[in-house]
Amino acid sequence: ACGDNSGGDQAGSDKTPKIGVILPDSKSSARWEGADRKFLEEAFKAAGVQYDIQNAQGDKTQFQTIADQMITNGVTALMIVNLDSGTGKAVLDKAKSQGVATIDYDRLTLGGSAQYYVSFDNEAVGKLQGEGLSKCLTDKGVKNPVVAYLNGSPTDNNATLFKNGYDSVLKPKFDSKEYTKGPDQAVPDWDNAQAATIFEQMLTQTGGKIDGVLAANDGLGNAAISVLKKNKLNGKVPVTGQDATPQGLQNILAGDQCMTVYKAIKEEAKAAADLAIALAKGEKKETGQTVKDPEGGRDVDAVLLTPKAIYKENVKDVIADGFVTKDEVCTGAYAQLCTDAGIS
Amino acid sequence: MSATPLLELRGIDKSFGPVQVLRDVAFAAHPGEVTALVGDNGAGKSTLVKCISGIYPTDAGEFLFDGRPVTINSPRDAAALGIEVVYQDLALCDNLDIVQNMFLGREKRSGLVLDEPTMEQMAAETLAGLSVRTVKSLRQHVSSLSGGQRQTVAIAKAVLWNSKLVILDEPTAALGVAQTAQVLELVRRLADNGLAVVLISHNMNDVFAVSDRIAALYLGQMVAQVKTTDITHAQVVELITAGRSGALGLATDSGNGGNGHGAEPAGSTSGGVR
Amino acid sequence: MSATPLLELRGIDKSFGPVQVLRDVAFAAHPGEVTALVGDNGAGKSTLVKCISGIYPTDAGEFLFDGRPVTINSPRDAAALGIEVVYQDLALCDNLDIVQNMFLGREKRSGLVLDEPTMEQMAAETLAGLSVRTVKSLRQHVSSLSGGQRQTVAIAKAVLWNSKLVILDEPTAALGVAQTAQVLELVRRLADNGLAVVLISHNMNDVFAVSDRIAALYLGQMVAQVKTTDITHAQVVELITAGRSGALGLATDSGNGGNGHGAEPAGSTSGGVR
Amino acid sequence: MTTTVVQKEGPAAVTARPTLGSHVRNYVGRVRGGDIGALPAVLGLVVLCTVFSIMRPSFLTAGNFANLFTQGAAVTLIAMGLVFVLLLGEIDLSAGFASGVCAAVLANVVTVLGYPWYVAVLAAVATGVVIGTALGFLVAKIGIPSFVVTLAGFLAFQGIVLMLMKEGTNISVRDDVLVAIANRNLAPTLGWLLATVAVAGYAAVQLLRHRNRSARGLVTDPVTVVFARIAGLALILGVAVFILNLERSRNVLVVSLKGVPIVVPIIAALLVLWTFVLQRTSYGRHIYAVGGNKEAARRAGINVDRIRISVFMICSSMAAVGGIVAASRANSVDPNTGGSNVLLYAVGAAVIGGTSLFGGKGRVLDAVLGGAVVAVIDNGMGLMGYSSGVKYVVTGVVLLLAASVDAFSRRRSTATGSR
Amino acid sequence: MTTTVVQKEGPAAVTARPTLGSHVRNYVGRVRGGDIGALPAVLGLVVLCTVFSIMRPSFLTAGNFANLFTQGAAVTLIAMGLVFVLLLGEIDLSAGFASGVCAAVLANVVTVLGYPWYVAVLAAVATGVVIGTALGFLVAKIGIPSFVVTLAGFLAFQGIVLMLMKEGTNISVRDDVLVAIANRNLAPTLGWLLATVAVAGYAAVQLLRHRNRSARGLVTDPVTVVFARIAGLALILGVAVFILNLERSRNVLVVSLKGVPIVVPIIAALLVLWTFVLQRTSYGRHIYAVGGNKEAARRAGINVDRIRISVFMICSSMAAVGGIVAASRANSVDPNTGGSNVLLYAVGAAVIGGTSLFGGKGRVLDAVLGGAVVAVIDNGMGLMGYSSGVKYVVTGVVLLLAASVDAFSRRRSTATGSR
Ligand SMILES: Nc1ncnc2c1ncn2[C@@H]1O[C@H](COP(=O)(O)OP(=O)(O)OP(=O)(O)O)[C@@H](O)[C@H]1O
Ligand SMILES: Nc1ncnc2c1ncn2[C@@H]1O[C@H](COP(=O)(O)OP(=O)(O)OP(=O)(O)O)[C@@H](O)[C@H]1O
Ligand SMILES: [Mg+2]
Ligand SMILES: [Mg+2]
Repeated sequence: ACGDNSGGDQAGSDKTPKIGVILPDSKSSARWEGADRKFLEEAFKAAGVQYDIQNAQGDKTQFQTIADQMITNGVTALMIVNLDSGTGKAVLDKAKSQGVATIDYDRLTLGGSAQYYVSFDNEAVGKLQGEGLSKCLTDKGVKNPVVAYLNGSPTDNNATLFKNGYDSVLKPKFDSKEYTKGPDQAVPDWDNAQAATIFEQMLTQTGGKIDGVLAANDGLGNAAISVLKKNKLNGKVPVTGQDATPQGLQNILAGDQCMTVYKAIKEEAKAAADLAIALAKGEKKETGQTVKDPEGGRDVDAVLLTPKAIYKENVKDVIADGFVTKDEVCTGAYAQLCTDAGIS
Repeated sequence: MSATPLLELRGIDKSFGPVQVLRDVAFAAHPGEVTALVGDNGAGKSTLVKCISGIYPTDAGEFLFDGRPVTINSPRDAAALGIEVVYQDLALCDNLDIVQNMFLGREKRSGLVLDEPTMEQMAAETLAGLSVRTVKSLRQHVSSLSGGQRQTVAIAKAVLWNSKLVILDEPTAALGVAQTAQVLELVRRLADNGLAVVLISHNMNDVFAVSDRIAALYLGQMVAQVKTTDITHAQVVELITAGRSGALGLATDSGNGGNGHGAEPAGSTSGGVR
Repeated sequence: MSATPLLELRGIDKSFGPVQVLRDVAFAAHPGEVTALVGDNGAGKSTLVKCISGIYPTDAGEFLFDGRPVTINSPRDAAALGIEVVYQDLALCDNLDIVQNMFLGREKRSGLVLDEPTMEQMAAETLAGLSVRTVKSLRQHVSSLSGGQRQTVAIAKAVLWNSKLVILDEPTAALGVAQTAQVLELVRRLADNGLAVVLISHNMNDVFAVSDRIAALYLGQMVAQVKTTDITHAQVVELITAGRSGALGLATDSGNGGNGHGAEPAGSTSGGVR
Repeated sequence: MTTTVVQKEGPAAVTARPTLGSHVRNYVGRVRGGDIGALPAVLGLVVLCTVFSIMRPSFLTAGNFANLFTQGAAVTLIAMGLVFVLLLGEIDLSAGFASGVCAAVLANVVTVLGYPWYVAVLAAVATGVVIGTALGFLVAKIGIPSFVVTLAGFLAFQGIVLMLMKEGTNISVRDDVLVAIANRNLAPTLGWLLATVAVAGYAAVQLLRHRNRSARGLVTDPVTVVFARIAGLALILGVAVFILNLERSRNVLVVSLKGVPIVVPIIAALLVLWTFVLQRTSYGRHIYAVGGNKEAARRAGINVDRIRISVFMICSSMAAVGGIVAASRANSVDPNTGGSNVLLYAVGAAVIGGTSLFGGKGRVLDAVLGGAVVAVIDNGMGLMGYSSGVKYVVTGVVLLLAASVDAFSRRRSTATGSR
Repeated sequence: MTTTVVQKEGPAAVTARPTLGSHVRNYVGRVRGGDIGALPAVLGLVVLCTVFSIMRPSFLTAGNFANLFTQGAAVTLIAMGLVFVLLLGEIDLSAGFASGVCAAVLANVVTVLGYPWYVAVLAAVATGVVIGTALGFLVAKIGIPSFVVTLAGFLAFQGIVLMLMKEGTNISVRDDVLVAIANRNLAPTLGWLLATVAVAGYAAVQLLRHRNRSARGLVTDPVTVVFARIAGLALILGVAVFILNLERSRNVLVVSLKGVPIVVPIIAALLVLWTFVLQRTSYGRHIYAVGGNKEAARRAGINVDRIRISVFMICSSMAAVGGIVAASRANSVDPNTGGSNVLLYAVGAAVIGGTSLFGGKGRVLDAVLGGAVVAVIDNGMGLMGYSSGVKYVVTGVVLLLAASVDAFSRRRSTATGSR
């Protein structure tokens, strides 16, 4: 599964460009293994560079081990999606001391030393979710709706960022008593089964009075929907999501889910791959944008892409983008819904 | 010999859940004497021993040691009083070797460190005195020992220490002819050195050979405790199997039906196997 | 009685790692006879039994059963041949009750379902025949039994079945006077019914009381297998402790040094404990 | 409550014919002596429920009672299978992800390949059997410790789930039958019918047994006790069915929600089946024997290897059933199905119920009671609305609380030296 | 390799004075008889290393060798502590998150509160001791099974870490000394010095012991064997130090990287310390006794409760040390420190090394060897570049491979009936 063919190549002895990529996990989101890996591979293959893409499975010890191994294996540029800034920084510093160029992919390592930062803004994702939910609630015309939070894993820093994002939209509405804040719980390990139990208990606790669910991704959203379905409340209570998974899109088409956030990962991957290839070859590219690292206090050259909110109307955009295929979404009963939504 | 017994028990009761195993048991062991404790299988001998050594808590009753009342809540209390026991179920640590088992809980040390050479020497000497000839190495795990070898290790372990009372629960059950003779001799020697020795055995020859007194348990009750010279072989067997023999034993009014089904002295609802 | 032995072993060798426990052992058990297997502690008696019943694989040697060569690789093979064993270390399941232990591996069933009433009845009858009077309930876990009660259960378990060869490894070690008598009677009865019985015991009285033949093991070697009527009590003891007695036993040239430290017949580097 | 308990309670073959009074005395004696069966777990449950009811009155609603069953079902089912492995003193760390693999197979067969639900269920269970056989073979025949084998399984199955999920996307399960398992209820009358059948069956078994034993002259419990037991079961089932048949919809106009959740009869049937296997067949007897003393079992002629392999097969098959229920409940399968805390909760459920990790001691009922404890804790904690850090801590403390009620009520058992 | 092995190897008190030849014969006999000590784990390691070296030549570089130690350090340290708990037949599921809690305390003290590093280390270890005491108390005095207590701990500590981390962010550890632990190396000469001291110390102990025993007329190993052992240790340490002192920087101009990683002497010192405690003190002897037969130990007058509490204290303290190393390696602490697979890997390491889950059998060296197996697998898999699904599966299979080498080399042991 990898284009790495290092053979007997001694560490650092020659400068054939070789790129190492460390993805964070495979469970918090389907994107890493399902999309990022695919698009990055495509880009590297097209450029004809050697590469090695690995996944740390959410384990930061693994993450560091993989980084060590990549450096041992002789990569010339290293692209990481950090699990937390601490380990991220340790890896970046180690790479730098060994003369390996680095890129922060998708997550900025605070206090780190990466040459580039390529990302979607995670807080922006959260913002879209918050805005999406209030749009759907407005559409439903609910007065003073009770909004429940189904946050991501408490140990996942991204979950915190998403939450910051949707809080920035919703908290003012809570404060102004326009909305009522309902139960607010985090789902360990983004575990869908636990999410179902947690949501069921939220429903019990409030006596069924939940009018909107801010679910941090499509998996959690689907868990909430399964409980709503059981109570025949699906479609009446808007639910958010993220990642534009086929399941999420189907739920949107069926009207059970109100929106999801689509991140054009292909573009992100392409941008990052281009920078990495350049770095690996010892070139420097201009990005034109910078991001301030609040901890390290430096301006990092950055490529920032914008996430996109997906409602029933624009599900077709995701498919048109090639992010998911029509076959994946428009199965069985969904074929008709697809047609209705203008997907061809 | 001495008038006050080294150990005296009074009114010991012990139940396991609904089953009463010991009923109002009185027992005494005198220094310098071998007291044989006899009784049928399941009479409660081992239970009594375990009560004395603090393995089981008793439900009622008093312990007097050297005339003073004591409470024994754990085997450590018993060891502190100078009571050493060879249990019927041996209780050796299979994962330790012979020397380690023999010194368990009282390891010899020089400073912080275990003094293995000393322990090994002492163990070898003690075992040699017990006619053990087939043990290949003192560093063998006890799990690989034969039944008799295990029993010898357990006996050797109990007599290594300076104790005042040694209780041996069927110590010769698995031993060969020569080893049995050695152990009986050892028992006699211990008593002659002024220790109180309690010997449990089903072998009447051994009992009469070494004991000074005989105590007989019958279905959890102490039916007699007499001088060995005052009783015959046949009388002891009768006490064991029927609970009474002539003037000795249970009072007649408790209606014992010969040596077949003894009446259940405990008031529980259960009887023998039918 | 019959000329061909029911079980015949030839040239059995058995080592545990570097320690050779059995050396070229020959042994025969005849139907209708009680063969007593005697030997000092650690002589290898129990090991021989475990080789016969398939618990230990042998290093060399042949098994003949009813004159035909057989291989026994597991206790199931032995049971299939009709061999029942009471092991010295009993091997009962502490978490099961008496009836469950007695029928383990051969439960009575009606259809798929266990036939508990039948098993309970059969167990009660067998135990009653062994003078067990203190067992409170057949549904008691064996962990709560006294030493003698456990042993009785193990014996009862082995004689419940229609077997051809019954081996009892020190079956009366923990038994009381009456129970021992019952078991010896049972042993005799089994042999009289045409079974081959092998009895291991350290009690010479018992051995001479019930056995037809005596086989003596000495440090892993079979030093004699003779008719009980052809040998005296003292000779057997000599065989056990010294490996030879007059014309019987090991050849003189192996230089046995009396009954103190016997020379090690195995060529291993190790000897007795010093 | 079930035949298991009953057998434990019947001291047999004593000469005196027991009366009701002596029976009660005996029971009290046994409880004080430490032989207390299901009592500690039940006590723990009662304490937990009381505490939660006081803190959150919504805990004590019919709707929440119904939720409890579906929430705890998957863990309980996996725990039921684990009991078999634990009875031998082995462990199966892979049971959680094995359930994930089976769920993934189910989802692939029914959703991606489009076969009918029963084919998918069969495929999932068959996968479980294959997994169990492989694990059992490695443990029994190759001789690798089960901890290591199933740790390897834990890793490998996690990977297999990911691969079956195409590296991380969820697969929806939309088949009506499958979704019904964890989300729909029996018609109220059907609930009553099943309860009646259960009580009648129990009564028949008990009375037959009683007649059979007294006919043979064996000691039996007094008839009054037998009837009391039957009445007890009838009462418990009756109350449970009654509560579950109450209307629990939040909006009766939209939808009516009542009846026994479908998982309940599934769990009950499996409980009866496996209890029967463990208590009434020689196979079950042999499991206890191997767990109690492997060497004694071998000497008794039991094929120990076969028993060892078979328990892993049962465990993984039950994990498959658990996976199916989990998939049904989530309407989908994700790469985390069976992951996260599922395994520890399942083993914990068995152990809290009273199953020993050292083998030889445990019942399927233990898993159900322990599963109930775990489900109640999860359910109750869900109503509290703590932040996640606090929630973890409180969950741990509550678990400890339930366990110490258990430990204290078992106290006497160690004090008297019986096990 | 250590005194442990040595003691096992010395069959004592046999009359004939053994020669070198008889010693070798004896050893071969013992190996064939199943008493093989560390051999299986070592064999498993050799097989693993060979396979990885063939598939990825970069596996066999000095740099990778050095990486192995720092990568495996935390798990190995936790596993060393777990050995004590496992020796009693108990389990500590909370060891992983206990290390997380201690690491969180460390980070808070040093970074948030700004105390010097030694205060932070003390605070972390003290936290470990407190945790261990609490767990041990609940197990020994209240009588809750250790699985349940530590499962509760597993949950509660997870929450405590979250709370100490203020719900999800991470805390950096930038103190130079702390960061050095897992990231810096000893000066090459210091490495040689320590190795020399170690060999000299070992030689002194061995020779003294030999002289002491022969003076008393006890049987000893031949002097040649003693010298062979000392030479063996010297060789192993020499080669290791030599390799670690090679330059392994990819870019010598930027930075020079050579020397023994600082964690190596830390692990070695703890290995010697705990091996000494287990093998040469009566406390250690009592641990084995309680693990082998709790009742026999109690009857021998050993304070079983105290032993039980103390092993939990040791385990949690070692978890604290593991947590400190993990924090150092990551330069930070986050809510997942000690989570994920850390616990299972640590228990797995102990078990793979040969420690029994049933108690009474195991050595601290086992944890180090098993930890090496786990680290090699992780390290080797990191060189392969599989996608995550495949990687999980291959890791599981490789683990199984290492374990079956182990099982096969232990085979004879069960065949001959010895344990
Ligand atoms: N833990 C226990 N629980 C229940 N009953 C027990 C327990 N321990 C012993 N008993 C019962 O108590 C009675 C006495 O047992 P004990 O072991 O004291 O007999 P004993 O006199 O030593 O017999 P033996 O000569 O066979 O060794 C027996 O009937 C036994 O079944
Ligand atoms: N598993 C084993 N490993 C090593 N040595 C063993 C093993 N089992 C037995 N032995 C040794 O083999 C010898 C014979 O043991 P065995 O149990 O056969 O003796 P025995 O004749 O039955 O003695 P006893 O009369 O004491 O029961 C003993 O020296 C014993 O230490
Ligand atoms: Mg006894
Ligand atoms: Mg024997």
